[in-house]
Amino acid sequence: MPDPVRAAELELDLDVFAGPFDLLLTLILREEVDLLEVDLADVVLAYLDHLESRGELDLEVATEFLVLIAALLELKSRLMLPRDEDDEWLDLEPGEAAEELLRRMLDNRRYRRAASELEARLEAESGYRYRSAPPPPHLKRASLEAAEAVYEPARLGVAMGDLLAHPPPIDVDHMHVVHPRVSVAARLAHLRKLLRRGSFDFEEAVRDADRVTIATTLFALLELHKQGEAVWSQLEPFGEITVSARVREAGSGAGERAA
Amino acid sequence: MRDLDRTVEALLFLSNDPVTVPELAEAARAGEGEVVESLARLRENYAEGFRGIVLREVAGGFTLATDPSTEPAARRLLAKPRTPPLTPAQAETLAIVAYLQPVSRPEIARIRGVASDSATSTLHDRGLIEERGRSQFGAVLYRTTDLFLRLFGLRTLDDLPDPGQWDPTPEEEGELRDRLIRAGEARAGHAETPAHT
Amino acid sequence: MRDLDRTVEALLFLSNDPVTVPELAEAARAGEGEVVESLARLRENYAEGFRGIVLREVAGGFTLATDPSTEPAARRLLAKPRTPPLTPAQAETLAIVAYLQPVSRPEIARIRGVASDSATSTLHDRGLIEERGRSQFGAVLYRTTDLFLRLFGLRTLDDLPDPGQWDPTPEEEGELRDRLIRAGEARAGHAETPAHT
Repeated sequence: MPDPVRAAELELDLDVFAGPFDLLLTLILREEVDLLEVDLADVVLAYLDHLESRGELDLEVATEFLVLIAALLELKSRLMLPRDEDDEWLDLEPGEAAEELLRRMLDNRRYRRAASELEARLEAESGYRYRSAPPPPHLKRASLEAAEAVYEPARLGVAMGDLLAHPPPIDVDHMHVVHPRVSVAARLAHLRKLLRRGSFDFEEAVRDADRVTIATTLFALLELHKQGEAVWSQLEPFGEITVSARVREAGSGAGERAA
Repeated sequence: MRDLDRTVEALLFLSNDPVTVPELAEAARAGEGEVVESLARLRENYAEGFRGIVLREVAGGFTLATDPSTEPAARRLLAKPRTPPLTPAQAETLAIVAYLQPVSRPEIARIRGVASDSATSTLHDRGLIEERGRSQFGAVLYRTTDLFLRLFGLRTLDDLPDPGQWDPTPEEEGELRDRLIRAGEARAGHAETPAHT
Repeated sequence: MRDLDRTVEALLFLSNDPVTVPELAEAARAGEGEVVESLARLRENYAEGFRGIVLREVAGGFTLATDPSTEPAARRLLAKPRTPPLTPAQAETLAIVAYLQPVSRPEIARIRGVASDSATSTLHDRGLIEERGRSQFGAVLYRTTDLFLRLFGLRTLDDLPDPGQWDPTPEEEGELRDRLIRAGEARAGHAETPAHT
C-alpha cells in the first residue's frame, strides 16, 4: 500500500498545541490536552492549508483525516453537552461511546485495507483479456415458438406493490429532533411570578428543567430585559446569575422591588 | 509454443474481425515473414477436424472460429431465450414498462428513485422490451414484446394481474402513473437519510 | 481431441461469459461428470505459460482468456486500454459492498465517513455492482456482480481474503479501547460542571 504523507503527520500550530496531528490525537486520548480547548476549526484550516501547499488532493489521506476529525467532533460535541440523565441526546454511556468510536475506526481501517487488496488484485488480473466478440448471429437466434412460460406474472404485481409503497414515516425520536414543549409566553409568566419576590437566582428558575426549557427561559429573560422589566448580574463566569426586577415608575405590573 | 505463436494466437482470439499479417506484425512487434511462419505453425495446431476451434484464412485476413461440427451444441447454449431469474431492478423496471407502456427511461428512473439504464438495457437485450417511438421530449419509449407475453404465460396485456392485490395503500386516489411517481419521489427523498447505528 | 473436448472448447470460445458445468453438459448433451473430465483434459492443454490462451475458472464458471504475457501486443492491436484502475474512493466502496453485501449507500457513507454517491454510481456504471432489493427505508441495496468476480479473478465471493487479517492485534485494540474509554470518562467528569448560560 502506498504510504504518502498521512493525515497523522499534518503539522499543527494551535493555541493549545503545536506539533503533528497524530501527537495531538494521542495527547487528547491520554487526557494531556483537553479536547474542549482545541479549536477543531483551526485543525481543519491547517489541513486545508496543507492541501493547498501540496497542490493536490490525496483521497487516501483526505479520507483518513475526515474520519479522524469527525470522530473528534463527535467526541467534543458530547463533551460540550450538559449531562442530563433524561436527555435523549446522551443515550450513550462513556464506555459505549468509546466502543462505538473504536468500532468505527476499526471498520474504516478494515475496509481501507481490503480496498488496497482489491486494487492489487485488479492490477494482477488486468493482464488477462476475455473475448468480447459476439457469437455468429445464426447461432444466437431463438425462436419465439420455443419460448415457454418461465416467469410468474405475480412477480410484476409484487414489484408494483413495492413501487407504490411510501417509506415509513420518519421516526422523530430517532432523528433527535426535539419539539418545543414550552412556550416563551409560559416562561415569561413564570419569570414574572418569581420577580414578584424582587430577585431570584436563574438556577432556581430552571431547576429540574430540560435543555429546551432552559433555552426558552433564557429567551424569556432577554425579552423581560428588553421590556425593561428585569436586570441581572453575574459576578464571575459560570457563577450564579441573579435576576432583579428593575426599578420602574409606579404602576408597573412587576410588583414590589428590592435592589 | 514459441512466444510469437502465443502472441499471434492471443491476438486472433481477441479480435472480433479477421486480422491481416501486417496488423499482426505491428502489434506483435515482429517481421511479417516471422508472422507468416508463425501462422503456418498455428494452422497445423488448429487444422480442421482436430479441435473445437479452427484457424481460417478469409478475405480480410486470419481468424479463429468454431468447427462446424460443434454448431448444434453451440446453438443449444446460445440460442435459448435467456431467462435467468429477474433481478429486483429488472423486475421493477419490467413491471413499470408492462403497466405504464409506453414509458421512457427518465420516467422509470423517477419512479424507481435510481437510474435504471442497466436494467433497461438487459431487458432490451433479452427481448422482453422494445423501443416504441419517442416521447414529446425526444426520450425513447419502451413497451413489452410478444416474447414477454410468452415468457410470462400471458395471452394479452389484459391478462396482467391487477396490482390492487399488492397495493400497500389501496385507499389512495389517483392514476397508477401519478401514484408511482409520488411514491418514487418520497423514497428518493428518504433514502438519503443515513441509517442509524 | 475427443468429440466432447472439441465441443466444450468451442462452447467456451463462443460464450462471452463464464459457462457452468451444468450449462456445458446440457448444451453438449453429456453428463456433468463427463464434462468435468473433459475440462480437466482441456485444462492441461491450456495450462498457463504454454499457449496464448488459458482456461480459467472464474465467477462460478469456466472461460478462456489470453495469457498476460500477450497483453502489450493485445493493447497495440485493439487500441483499447486495460481495465482502468479504481480510484481509492471506488476501491473502498467496492470493498464495503463486497464484504457487507447487500448494503445501502447511507451505510457505505457511514463507514467511509464521506458520501460515496459518485463512487457508487461509477461502480454501478462499470457493472461491478448491481442493485439487490431495497432496505426497510426504501434505499436501494447493492451487491457485487459476476463481472466483479471475473475481473478480480475470483471463483466465488468466498475467495475474498478474510478481512480479519487486517485487524489490529487484541493488544493494540485493547490499548485503543482503553484510551477511548479514558477520554469518555474525562468527558463525564467535565460534564458535571454546569453549562455556561
